[in-house]
Amino acid sequence: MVDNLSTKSESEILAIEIAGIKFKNPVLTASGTFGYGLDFAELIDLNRLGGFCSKGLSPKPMKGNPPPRIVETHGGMLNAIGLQNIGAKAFVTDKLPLLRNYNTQIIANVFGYSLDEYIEAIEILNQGEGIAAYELNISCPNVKEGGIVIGNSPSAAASVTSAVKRVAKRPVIVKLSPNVTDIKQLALAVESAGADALSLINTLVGTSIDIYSRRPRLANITGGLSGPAVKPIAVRMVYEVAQVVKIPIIGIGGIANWMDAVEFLIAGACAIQIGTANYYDPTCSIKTIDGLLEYCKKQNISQISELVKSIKLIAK
Amino acid sequence: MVDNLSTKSESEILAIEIAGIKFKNPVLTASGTFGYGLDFAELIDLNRLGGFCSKGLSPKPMKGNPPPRIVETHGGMLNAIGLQNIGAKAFVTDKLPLLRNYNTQIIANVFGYSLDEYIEAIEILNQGEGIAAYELNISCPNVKEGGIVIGNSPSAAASVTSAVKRVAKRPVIVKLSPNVTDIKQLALAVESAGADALSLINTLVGTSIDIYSRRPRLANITGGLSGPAVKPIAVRMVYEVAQVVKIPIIGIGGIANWMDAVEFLIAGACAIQIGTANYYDPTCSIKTIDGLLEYCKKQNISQISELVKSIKLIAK
Amino acid sequence: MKEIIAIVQEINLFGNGYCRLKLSVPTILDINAGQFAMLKPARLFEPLLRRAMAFYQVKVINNTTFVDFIFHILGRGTQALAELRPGDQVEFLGPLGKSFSIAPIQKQDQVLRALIVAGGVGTPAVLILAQELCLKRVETYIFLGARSKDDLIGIDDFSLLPAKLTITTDDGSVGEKGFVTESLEKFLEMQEQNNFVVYTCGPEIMMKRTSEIATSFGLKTYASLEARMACGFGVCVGCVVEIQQSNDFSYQRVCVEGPIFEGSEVVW
Amino acid sequence: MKEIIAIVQEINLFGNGYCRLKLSVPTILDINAGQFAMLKPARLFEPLLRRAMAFYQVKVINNTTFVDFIFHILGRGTQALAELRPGDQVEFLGPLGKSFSIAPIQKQDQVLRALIVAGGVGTPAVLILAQELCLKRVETYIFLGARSKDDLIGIDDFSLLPAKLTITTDDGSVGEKGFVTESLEKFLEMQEQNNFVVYTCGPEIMMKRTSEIATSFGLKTYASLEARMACGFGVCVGCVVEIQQSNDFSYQRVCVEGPIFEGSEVVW
Ligand SMILES: Cc1cc2nc3c(=O)[nH]c(=O)nc-3n(C[C@H](O)[C@H](O)[C@H](O)COP(=O)(O)OP(=O)(O)OC[C@H]3O[C@@H](n4cnc5c(N)ncnc54)[C@H](O)[C@@H]3O)c2cc1C
Ligand SMILES: Cc1cc2nc3c(=O)[nH]c(=O)nc-3n(C[C@H](O)[C@H](O)[C@H](O)COP(=O)(O)OP(=O)(O)OC[C@H]3O[C@@H](n4cnc5c(N)ncnc54)[C@H](O)[C@@H]3O)c2cc1C
Ligand SMILES: Cc1cc2nc3c(=O)[nH]c(=O)nc-3n(C[C@H](O)[C@H](O)[C@H](O)COP(=O)(O)O)c2cc1C
Ligand SMILES: Cc1cc2nc3c(=O)[nH]c(=O)nc-3n(C[C@H](O)[C@H](O)[C@H](O)COP(=O)(O)O)c2cc1C
Ligand code: FES
Ligand code: FES
Repeated sequence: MVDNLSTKSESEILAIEIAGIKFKNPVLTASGTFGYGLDFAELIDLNRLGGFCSKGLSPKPMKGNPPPRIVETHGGMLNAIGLQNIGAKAFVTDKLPLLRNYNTQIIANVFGYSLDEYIEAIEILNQGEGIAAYELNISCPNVKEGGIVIGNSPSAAASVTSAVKRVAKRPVIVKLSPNVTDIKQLALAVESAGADALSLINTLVGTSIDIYSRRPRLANITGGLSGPAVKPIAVRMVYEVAQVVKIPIIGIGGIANWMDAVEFLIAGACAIQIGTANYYDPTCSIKTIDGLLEYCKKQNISQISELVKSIKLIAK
Repeated sequence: MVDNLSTKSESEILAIEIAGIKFKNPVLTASGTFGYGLDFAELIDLNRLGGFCSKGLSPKPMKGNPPPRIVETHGGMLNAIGLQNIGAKAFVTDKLPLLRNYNTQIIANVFGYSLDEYIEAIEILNQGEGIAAYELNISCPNVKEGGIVIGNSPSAAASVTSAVKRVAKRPVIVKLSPNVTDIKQLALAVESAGADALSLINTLVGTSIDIYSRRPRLANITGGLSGPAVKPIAVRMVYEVAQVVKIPIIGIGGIANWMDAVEFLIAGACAIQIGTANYYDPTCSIKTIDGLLEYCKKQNISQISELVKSIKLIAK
Repeated sequence: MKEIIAIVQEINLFGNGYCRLKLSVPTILDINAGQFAMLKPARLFEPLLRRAMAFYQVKVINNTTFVDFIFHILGRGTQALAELRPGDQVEFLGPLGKSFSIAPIQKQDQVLRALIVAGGVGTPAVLILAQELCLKRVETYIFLGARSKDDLIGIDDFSLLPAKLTITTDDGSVGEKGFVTESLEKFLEMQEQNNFVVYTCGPEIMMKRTSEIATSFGLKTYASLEARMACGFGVCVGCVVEIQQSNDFSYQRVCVEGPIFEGSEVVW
Repeated sequence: MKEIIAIVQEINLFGNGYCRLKLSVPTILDINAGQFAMLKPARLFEPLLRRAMAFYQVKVINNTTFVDFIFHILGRGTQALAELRPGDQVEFLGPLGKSFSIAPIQKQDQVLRALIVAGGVGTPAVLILAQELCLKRVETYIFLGARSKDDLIGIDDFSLLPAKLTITTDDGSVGEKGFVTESLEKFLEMQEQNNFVVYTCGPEIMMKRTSEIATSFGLKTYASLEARMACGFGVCVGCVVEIQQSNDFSYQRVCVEGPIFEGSEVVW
C-alpha cells in the first residue's frame, strides 16, 4: 500500500462514476422504496447519499392497485402497488425544484404499458432540470403485445431500450427482471440496444393465500417479492451478468447493510441500491455508506472501484 | 355439513390419491432432505408419513461436489451437494429391504446428465420392490447438449419425460425447475409428454460471496436456494401451473408448518413435500400432519381434497 | 417523526392475550391523539417489518418521553414484542400519522358533544383523545366494546375520566350484552339533540356500522383505520385505503393521510 | 439422538466474546467425549438452522441431563444463543456424531500416553476426553492455545485434572508465547519415547499442523473437525470433508462419520 488511507477523504475512497455520472458513493436507494426522496429528508441527510431513484413515473398520474397491496413473508415482502404515482409532469414541477436543493444524484425511474408511454414520460422528464439519469423499469406487461412482460423478452426489452435511447437526453439505465430463464441474454440484448448501464434485480413474482378466507392476500393476486430473502438470487444474477456485459451494473436485491453491499460489488456491481430495508431500517443507506468506508480503510482499499468484480473463483 | 367429523378417522379425512398411488395423507418429505429415509427412523414414526422422496439417485454412485456445500441465508439456505448418492443399485439392494418394513409410500428421485442415464437408473429401480413412483429431477445440466439445464427447456424436459415413461414400470412425477420465465410452458410440455404428475418447485439458483476472502462461499460457486424465503415464489408457481394442467401437482418450497401446507393445497397442490424444514425441525412433517387434521376438523372439511385448488379469486 | 432507540420500562401480559408495553424514548416527542409509532425489538432479524401501534398514554418527564402501548398478541411481530423484557431496546419510529381533530367540535358557534365508539384493540387509540376532550370540558360519551370481560382494555383509565362510559361485551360477561354499535344506535335514538361528533376505532365492520349509524343521524364520523404497513411514513404506498371525494376516488395512505379519515368518505 | 426441548439453567458471558451455557435436558442422554448437539433458541424464526456445539461438561442427576457448552459469539446463530436467559427453551438435538476413541491407547500390549492439542473454541470439545483419559489413568499431556489471556477457555476445569497442562498464547499474555503447535513440536523433540496418541480440536490450520507434526514423529492423530451443518444428523450431506483412504477419496459427513477423523486421512 502506497497511499496513506487515513488521510484520504470519504469521497476520494467511495466516489464512483457510471455512464459519465459522478456519484459521491456507490449507495443509492431503490425505486418505490424512497418515495420522491423528500419524505426521507426528516430521517436522513439526503446529501450523503450517492443518489436515489424516484418512484416509478408514468406519463400520466396513476391510481395504482386496490388494497391490500403488501404482505410480509419470511425474509421479505410481496408488493402489488400497481405503480401508483403522481405522473412525470408533477414530478418535474412539484418535486424537482425541492430536490435540486440536495447535493445527490436524482435518477428518474420510468415505466409504461407501451413503447409510446415510455417515450412520452421521457419527453416530459427531459424538460426537468436536475435529473442525472433515467432508469427504465421494464417489468410491466405490454398492453399492446397481449400483456407479455417486456422485461421477460430480450427482443421487447431491446426495442424499448433503443426507442428510449433515441429520445433520452440523459444516460439510460435499464432495470432487469429476474423472472427469466437466462438473465444474461436479456442483459446482452439491452446492452446492444444502447443501454448505458444496467440495474438488477427487480422483484420476483410471488403470491400468498389466506388459509381461512382462501383468498389471495393481495388484491392483485400476485406481487413482487423483495427483501433479504432474494439476495442470493440477486447476487448470482449480478455475477452472471457481470461476466458477459461491458456496461456498468447497479446491484439490487435484499441489501440490508454494508456487508451485503460489499458482496454485490465483489460480484460485479459498480454501485448498489437499497430497497426494502429502507422501510424497516430508515437509516440503512447512511449506515451502509459508513460501513463501506470503514471496510475500505480496514482492508486497505484506496478506491472502492478496486472491489468491483474482484471475485476470486479459484477454490480455497 | 352432513358428516360428523369427530367420528371420521385421520385417514378418511387426510387420504389422497395421485396417479393411482394412495397416500395416507398429503405430507411427503422432499428429495435430498430426508436421506434414504432410514436416518429419520430414530426421530419420527415413518409410518405416519404420506410418503417420502429418496435422495436423488443416478445409475452409478456419485461422489458429489467438494465442500463447502452449504451456506445459510436469510430465510433459507444455498446448497451445492452435487447430487452425492449411493447409486440406484445400492438403493435397491441396501435400502429398500429395510424401507419396506415401513408403511409409507417410497418415491425414488432420479436424475441423470443425459437421457441414457435417466433410463439406466429407471431400469435398475424397476427391479426394486416397494417403490411407489419415480420423481424425475430435471434441474441438472445435460452434458451431451452443451450443459443446458434440461428443466429450463420445455422440449428437453418433454423428451426426458417421454423416454422415461416408455421404460418406467411406475408412475412418473416430473419435478420442475423454477428458474424459468414461464413455468406453465414447462408444465404443459411435460404433461403432453406423458407425465403422471408434477412436483414443484426445485431450488432457485443463487450464490453468496465471502467479503473478506472474496471467494464464493460454495466451492461450486452457485447453489440452489431453498427454505421459507422461496415460499411465495413456489406458491405462485403452483397456482399458475394448476390453472393450466390436468395432472396432479405436488407442492414444494419453503413449507415449514401445516399453515404453509394448507396454502399450497388451496393454490392447487394435491399433496406437498417438506424440504429444508426437516433439517432445523426434524419433526416438522409429523406436526404438519397433526395440524392439517386439526384444521380440517375445525373448518369442517371432511376430506382434504376439498381444499385442493379451492382458491377464491374474487376480491374481498 | 423520530427514528430512535427506546427502552422497555415495563411489560405486562393480561386478559385474553394482550400486552401492555411501556417504553422510554430519550427525547421529547410531540404526540397527539390518534397518532402511532412503528415498533420492532432491536436487532431482531425476523419478522423484518416494524409493527404499527397507537399511542395509549404519553408522559414527558425531563427530556424523556414515556409512551404506553396496548396490543393483542397475534402473529410473529406482536409475539416478538410481547417477549421483550425491561431494559431491552426497541426500534422506534414516531409519532406518525395525523391526529384526531377536536376542531370540528369547537368550530361551531355552539360547542358540540363528543361520542367515542371503540372496540377491541381499537380502544387504546382513543384514550388520549378522550382525555383531551374531557380536559377541554367537552361533554363526552364513550362506548367500549369487547368480545368478553377478558378482552376489555383500559377500563381503569377510561373510568377515571369525567365522561359517560358504556361498556358492551358480545357475551355479556360485563356491561351490556351485544355489539357496541347496537348500544350506540339505541343511545342516539334516545337523544333529544343529536349534536355529536363521532370518533371511532376498532374492527373495520364496527367502524363501518358506526359510520352508517352516525350518518343516518346526520353526524360526522372520524374513523381511525388500520392497514398493513411496510414503512409507516409514506414511502411504500402499501397501506392505502380507497377514499371517495366528490365524484372521484383515490387511494390514500393510512400512515400519512390517515390513520384518521372521515367515515363517509371511506369506501368500506 | 434425541430431539427435545432443553431449558437454560445458567448463561454467562466471559472473556473476549465467549459464552458459557448450561442446559437441562429432561431425559437421560448417553454422551461421549467429542460428541455434539445442534442448538437453537425455541421459536426463533431467524436464523433458521441450529448451531453445532460440542459438549463441554455433562452430568446426569435423576432423570435430567445437565450439559454445558462454551462458544464464541460470532454470527447470527451464536448471538441469538448468547441472548438466552435462564428459563428459556432451547431446541436440542443430540448427542450427535462419533466420539473420541481411547481404544487406540489401550489396544496395545503396553498402554500409550495421550497428547491433547486444542486451540480456541476447539478447547471445550476435549475436556470430557481429558477427564476420561485421566479417569482411566492414562498419562495425559494437554496443550491449550489461545490468541490471548482473554481467549483462554476452561483453564479452571483443565487445571483440576491430573494431567500436564501447557498453555500458549499468541501474544504471550499468559503461558508460553507463540502457537500451540510450536510448543507441541518442542515437546515431542524432547521426549525419549514417542508413544503418544494425539487428539486435537481447534482451528483447521492448527489441526493440520498438529497432524503433520504427529506424523513426522510417527504418531496417529484424531482430529475433531468443524463444517457448516444444516441438519447435524446425516440427511443433508452438506457437511462433508474430503477423506483419502488407500488410493481413493470420498466425501464423508462430519456429523455422522465424524466429527473425529484420522488426521492423516483428512485432505486438509
Ligand atoms: C395505525 C395503526 C395503529 C395500530 N394500533 C394498534 C394497537 O394500538 N393495538 C393493537 O393491538 N394493534 C394495533 N394495530 C394493529 C397492529 O399493527 C397489528 O396487530 C399488527 O401489525 C399485527 O402484527 P402481528 O405481528 O401480530 O401479525 P402478523 O400476522 O405477523 O402480521 C403479518 C403482517 O400483516 C400486518 N397486519 C396484520 N394485522 C394487521 C392489522 N390489524 N393492522 C395492520 N397491519 C396488520 C402486520 O403488520 C404484518 O406486516 C395498529 C395498526 C395500525 C395500522
Ligand atoms: C461438530 C461441531 C462442534 C462445534 N463446537 C463448538 C463449540 O464447542 N464452541 C464453539 O464456539 N463453536 C463450536 N462449533 C462451531 C459453531 O457451530 C459455529 O461457531 C457456529 O456455527 C457459527 O455460528 P454463528 O451463528 O456464530 O455464525 P454465522 O456466521 O451466523 O454462521 C453462518 C453459517 O455458517 C456456519 N458456520 C460458521 N462458522 C462455522 C464453524 N466454525 N463451524 C461450523 N459451522 C460454521 C453456521 O452454522 C451457519 O450455518 C462447532 C462446530 C461443529 C461442526
Ligand atoms: C413497495 C415496492 C415498490 C416498488 N416500486 C418500484 C417501482 O416503481 N419501480 C421499480 O423499478 N422498482 C420498484 N420496486 C423494486 C425495487 O426498486 C427493487 O428493485 C426491489 O425491491 C429489490 O430490492 P430490495 O430487495 O432491496 O427491496 C419496488 C419495490 C417495492 C418493495
Ligand atoms: C441440501 C439439499 C439437497 C437436495 N437434493 C435434491 C435432490 O437430490 N433431488 C431433487 O429433486 N431435489 C433436491 N433438493 C430440492 C428439494 O427436494 C426441494 O425441492 C427444495 O429444497 C425446495 O423445498 P424446501 O424449500 O422445502 O427445501 C435438495 C434440497 C436441498 C436443500
Ligand atoms: S406504510 Fe408505507 S406508505 Fe404507508
Ligand atoms: S449436517 Fe447434514 S449431513 Fe451433516
